[in-house]
Amino acid sequence: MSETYTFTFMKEVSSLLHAADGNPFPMCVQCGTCSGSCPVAAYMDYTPRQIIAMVNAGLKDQVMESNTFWYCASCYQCTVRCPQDISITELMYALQRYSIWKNRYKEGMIGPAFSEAFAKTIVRTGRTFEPILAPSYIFSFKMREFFQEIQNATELMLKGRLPILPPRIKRLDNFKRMIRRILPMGGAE
Amino acid sequence: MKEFAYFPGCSLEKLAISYHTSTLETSKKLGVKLQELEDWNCCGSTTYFHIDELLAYTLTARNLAIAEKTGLDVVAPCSACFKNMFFTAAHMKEDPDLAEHINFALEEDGLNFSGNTKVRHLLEMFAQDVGPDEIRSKVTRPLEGVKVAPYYGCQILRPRKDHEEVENPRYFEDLLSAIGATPIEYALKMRCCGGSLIISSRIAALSMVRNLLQCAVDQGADMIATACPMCQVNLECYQQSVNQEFGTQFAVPILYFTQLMGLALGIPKKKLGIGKELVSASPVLAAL
Amino acid sequence: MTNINIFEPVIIGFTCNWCSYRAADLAGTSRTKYAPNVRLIRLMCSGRLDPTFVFKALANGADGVMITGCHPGECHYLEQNYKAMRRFHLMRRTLQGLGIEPARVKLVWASAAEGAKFAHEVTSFVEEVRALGPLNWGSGENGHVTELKSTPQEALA
Amino acid sequence: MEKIGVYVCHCGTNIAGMVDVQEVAEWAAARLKLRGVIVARDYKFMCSSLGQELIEKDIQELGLTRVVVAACSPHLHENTFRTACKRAGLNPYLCELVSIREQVSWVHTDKDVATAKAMAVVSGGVERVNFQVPLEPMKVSIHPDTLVVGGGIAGIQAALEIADAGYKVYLVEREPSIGGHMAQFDKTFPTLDCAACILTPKMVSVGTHPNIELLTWSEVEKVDGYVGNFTATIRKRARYIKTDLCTGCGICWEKCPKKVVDDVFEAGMGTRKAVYTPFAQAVPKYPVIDRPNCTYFIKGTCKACEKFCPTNAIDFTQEDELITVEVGNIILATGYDTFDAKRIAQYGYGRLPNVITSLEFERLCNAAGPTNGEILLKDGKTKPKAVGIVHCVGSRDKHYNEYCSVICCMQGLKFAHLVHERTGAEVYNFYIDMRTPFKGYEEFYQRVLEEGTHFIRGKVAEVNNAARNKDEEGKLIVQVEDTLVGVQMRIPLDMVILSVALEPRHDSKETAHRFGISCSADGWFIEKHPKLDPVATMTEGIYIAGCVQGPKDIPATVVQGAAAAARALGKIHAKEIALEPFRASVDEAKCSGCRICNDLCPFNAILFHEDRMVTEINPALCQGCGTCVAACPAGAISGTGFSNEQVIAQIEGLLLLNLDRKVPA
Ligand SMILES: Cc1cc2nc3c(=O)[nH]c(=O)nc-3n(C[C@H](O)[C@H](O)[C@H](O)COP(=O)(O)OP(=O)(O)OC[C@H]3O[C@@H](n4cnc5c(N)ncnc54)[C@H](O)[C@@H]3O)c2cc1C
Ligand SMILES: Cc1cc2nc3c(=O)[nH]c(=O)nc-3n(C[C@H](O)[C@H](O)[C@H](O)COP(=O)(O)OP(=O)(O)OC[C@H]3O[C@@H](n4cnc5c(N)ncnc54)[C@H](O)[C@@H]3O)c2cc1C
Ligand code: SF4
Ligand code: SF4
Ligand code: SF4
Ligand code: SF4
Ligand code: SF4
Ligand code: SF4
Ligand code: SF4
Ligand code: SF4
Repeated sequence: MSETYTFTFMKEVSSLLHAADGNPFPMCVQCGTCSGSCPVAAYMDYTPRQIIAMVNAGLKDQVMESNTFWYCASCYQCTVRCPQDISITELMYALQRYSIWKNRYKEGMIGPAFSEAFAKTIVRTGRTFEPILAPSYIFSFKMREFFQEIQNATELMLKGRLPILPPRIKRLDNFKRMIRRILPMGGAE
Repeated sequence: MKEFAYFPGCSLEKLAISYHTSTLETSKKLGVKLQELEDWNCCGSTTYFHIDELLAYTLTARNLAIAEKTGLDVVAPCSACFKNMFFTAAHMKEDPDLAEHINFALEEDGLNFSGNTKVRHLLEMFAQDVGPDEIRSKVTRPLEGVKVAPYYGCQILRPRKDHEEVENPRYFEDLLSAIGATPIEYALKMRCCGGSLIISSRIAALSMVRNLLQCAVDQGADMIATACPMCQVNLECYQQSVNQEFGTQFAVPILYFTQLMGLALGIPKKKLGIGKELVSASPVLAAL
Repeated sequence: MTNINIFEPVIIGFTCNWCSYRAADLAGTSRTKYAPNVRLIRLMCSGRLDPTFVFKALANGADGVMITGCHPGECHYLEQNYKAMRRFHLMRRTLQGLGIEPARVKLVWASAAEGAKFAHEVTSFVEEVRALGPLNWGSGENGHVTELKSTPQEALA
Repeated sequence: MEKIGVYVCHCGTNIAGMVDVQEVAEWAAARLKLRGVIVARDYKFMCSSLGQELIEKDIQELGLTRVVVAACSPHLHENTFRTACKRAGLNPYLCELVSIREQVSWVHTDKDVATAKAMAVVSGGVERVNFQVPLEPMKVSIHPDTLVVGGGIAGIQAALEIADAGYKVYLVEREPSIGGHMAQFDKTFPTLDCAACILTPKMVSVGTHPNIELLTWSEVEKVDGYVGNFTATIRKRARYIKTDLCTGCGICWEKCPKKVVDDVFEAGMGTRKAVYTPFAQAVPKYPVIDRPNCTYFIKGTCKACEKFCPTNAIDFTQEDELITVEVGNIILATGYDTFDAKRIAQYGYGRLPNVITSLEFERLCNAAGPTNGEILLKDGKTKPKAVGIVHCVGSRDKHYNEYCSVICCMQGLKFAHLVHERTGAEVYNFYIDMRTPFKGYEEFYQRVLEEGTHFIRGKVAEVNNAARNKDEEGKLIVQVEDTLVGVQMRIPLDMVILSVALEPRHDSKETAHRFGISCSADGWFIEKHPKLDPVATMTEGIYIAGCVQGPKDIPATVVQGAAAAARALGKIHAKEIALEPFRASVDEAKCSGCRICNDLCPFNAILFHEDRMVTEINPALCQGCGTCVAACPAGAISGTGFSNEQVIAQIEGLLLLNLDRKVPA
């Protein structure tokens, strides 16, 4: 099968970056420093370098179908080492945002659901609260992982390290209006 | 006396309560005044960048603006919070358009951030602003013979590119030496622990935890000292899972560096939250 | 200059033969684009810059003057650019006295290797002067000069 | 009124593509008629012989008294058109070249705007040329001696070429011996000649050549003067050896009890004594005493060397000596430094013992090196079974040096071959791109491929010792993405060689400044023209050769050394040189004796006559910077070629168009 080069995807993605100028991923020389440094590379469908090449080549479907950017741990190891000064981590964030907005991600991914749940909590209360986060993603766990989580939670509870009620900030109204100046709230409200 | 604005971050409220209490105790002992920000909000950790970059900056900018009102530099004990604050401040300084947009939103809460507040991580604050000499002079119970692996993790250091020390910093080691402990040298001290992956890609995260524990234990560590609640939880809570997954036998206590400092400064264990950890540190500390 | 509505400032740039003129050459050979509002004069050294040149340029219709030379410590004539720097500060004070914004005169250091910097400085200076607006200073009788007054022979006499 | 001809060049499409050259010429003929323009033409290539003939013909037939050429930068073709004018009988300085290529067509994007600017530039040139006066170039004689600074292969080659041609050379070298980096190597790519075998004969020739005065352990401190007539002050550091008595027998360094780690020649891999020559074939053969490390100088006792020296050549009372030499030309060949691999902490250099640099490896496999040429691990006995060679360490990286260091791909291949041949170990080359241009290089790559070296395309991310399994225990682990497969690899190795970047000498900026030439932001010395004159500098009489100009291999270094010598010889043969007659002079009648100008000249060209209370400028010393001209409040100083009238006229010309436009329609 052959593909055609298109550059619209690359441009779409760069426009999602706060500073696309300072993050010139078309300048990537495919040296592989990022992927060599990445602690998660072994678990990714494509290495970060391959994702950059695919973005530059316009292979949108393959990129969206990959788990790579959801598996990125935001550790910035790639970013500080890239000889071309490309912020690969920021690109991964941009792909995550793109994926959520377009509602397109690899089947079975937990990352998107978790991110949304986490974000909704903050927007509602101003703070995070672990227990109410759990239900939104825990169903996608396999049985053993599920029990591991329950076990962890119980132990933490016994040590007094899990809160019972969600904390709230005081000026919540102002806070919500502040957020509305940044983005339309949509389903998060 | 040194004084800082203090942004504890969500985790320190409960999950990392011992980090919070030990921070307050050690600061008091060292004559550092920490003034908690009034009505701070969650900074969004890394997750918010997945949803909306601008919103992520705004959430952090709100805290920065509150800090700026105090006229003090702000310290954050959590590496993710620190990174968010550090770079939000930096980006807003570089990019007036971004600053304007964000300050427009902050108006709703009567706030404004002009970019003048300096952001420090708690570890930097103790290890660099207070300094090892000052700490050494206050130590009453040096942690002699305890071999501690200093764990920097990711976001204390990265993605700052402007200095070459991001690949081999030494200040955590210096701080441990100052309290009489023996810092061990191990290659993965700045390698990511996979904290943010435990939900989305569990097996990757577990293997990252395993590699870290393995490397520290191979180099003879009795325990690991962390400077971030995410790292602490990740390295500690998932040891069981790692052992199940890989057939290993890890039982490495993971303490906050502030707890170790507190011990050396003669603060009672209880006040430092020692005993709340899931992998008990008692066997190691008993030798003292 | 094609769009009548936008004010296009005219800038006279003084360059030093050894560094900034070469930086301009380098910008050219590297095809680095910059604002076309600047016209350059080659001097052997920034130290050659006589303040009357600047006043002459502004009087004859330039809206800004850019003075460029080697970085401090790198002057081809060892230290003459320091002298240019001192003169530059005096000149700005004089301009202020005459009621002209000192920001219409800019001093830039650019080495022979800094073609990109040169181009960037030109473009940003053009924007700065554009923001200040037209100067219209002393442009001869009834504000217009259509022919230079002195013929070469007159001037030499 | 002058009769001026204006010639607008198309430069193919270089100019004509962005500037309406015909319109410019027509405009000049019409609008500038009052200013003296009697003819204006455009032509495809002005610098071609036909273009030049066009000008010559107009001078002769129309009686032009001034010429303005609007074309490329004067730095390219000013001389061409001046010479053309001269051929036609016009004083060459009555020709003005204005740039509408570098300053207009190549940097702007709107044809109308560019055309208008070109017109302004032309009219500036016309006004300026009106005030130009005929000048005669200043003739100065060329001193036949040459100073060569730096005794690496570049300096050696240059010195020998000139000395063989029969002229005297002073060769100044900072270290105790000449030879430079090449002397440290075992074999040289691509032919694998033994470095010493090809270098030593040349070094010996330098040492014995009647025309070469070799000044090692010396440095140039100061340079005055100008082309043909430089005066250099050289510090000959105290050697504490009477060179007329010393036979180079070596007894002193054999007996000296003080061992010192040799960071220069042995790259820290070996030791030398406090009295030493860096290597056995050193030229000159006599040693130096390294004062800061000598026990006698530290504690006041020892003198073992003095006791045992059979010829009483040791002399602890020597002092540094300053000598001055007069030379006509100077060749700079001070070479390069290597990148400090500690700066890339993730490669473990300095922490992990078997991570070494390329220069250290050269010593390791040199038969005269610390292991007698055996490739061994740091324990001094184990042969490595697996060796990795990391490319681009500190090169091609925005954090360190953006440029490619040119030699290290080939050097990596050379190492692969040597490791293979001497240890039979598995060898891995980790590269981003294999760069093997030039004669015989790709063939060498083929040979190394045939030998079974592994080539992994990927920039190494890190080197550590954090074993994850049995195979990795006790090994260095290279973590890298094999980008051709798209998989992150961990490769356990015994030795890792870092191919460090070539960098400008740490003091290159000071050196450049001392000799009055410029260096790039990186620190490499800047050549006069990157393609057409890579050996000259902007300063007449000063040439550069070898790695001072930028990273290069030995063949290219030798070529440049020889080329620099040829340029100096050309000057020497000509015996004199014509200098631009741009000089300042004082009109004594106008000088008020205020003395404001007196301290302004860095070349001490300005002198004050107390008796007459007037200032005078010595034209031989004046370099024509014009600073005093600008400073004189009485307007008593003028500069030929850059008078106030000329510059003012040019300003008026440049702005003529604007004045026109201000006229209401
Ligand atoms: C590891 C390695 C392996 C290489 N292998 C090969 C190879 O196999 N084949 C090949 O073609 N090329 C090879 N090269 C490249 C080769 O080293 C250079 O091309 C060559 O040495 C350049 O010579 P040079 O004279 O310009 O500089 P240098 O060899 O650096 O000589 C400069 C000299 O100037 C002296 N000096 C410096 N500053 C001053 C001063 N201020 N005053 C007086 N003296 C001064 C220095 O002491 C030195 O003697 C290799 C390079 C490296 C790093
Ligand atoms: C497509 C292409 C693009 C290039 N672009 C660049 C570039 O952008 N930059 C760059 O640096 N280099 C470039 N080069 C390389 C550049 O062309 C050469 O480096 C350069 O031209 C070599 O010059 P030369 O004098 O050695 O050889 P040539 O240019 O080949 O000149 C040899 C001359 O000798 C004459 N001649 C041949 N045999 C005899 C004989 N028996 N008797 C008398 N005369 C004879 C020929 O007619 C010819 O005039 C390019 C090369 C190519 C092929
Ligand atoms: S490290 Fe940078 S240049 Fe290299 S492959 Fe990754 S993004 Fe591209
Ligand atoms: S930031 Fe993401 S892509 Fe980069 S190294 Fe870390 S996990 Fe890998
Ligand atoms: S004179 Fe200059 S601009 Fe004209 S053709 Fe020659 S190189 Fe090109
Ligand atoms: S100084 Fe004396 S002992 Fe040393 S090499 Fe010369 S002659 Fe021999
Ligand atoms: S006096 Fe100095 S050089 Fe001589 S033998 Fe003693 S230490 Fe060595
Ligand atoms: S020559 Fe090869 S190894 Fe050296 S910098 Fe260039 S590409 Fe890298
Ligand atoms: S500045 Fe002018 S007037 Fe004064 S001494 Fe010098 S030449 Fe004479
Ligand atoms: S023009 Fe410059 S070099 Fe000449 S005398 Fe004046 S100050 Fe000195």
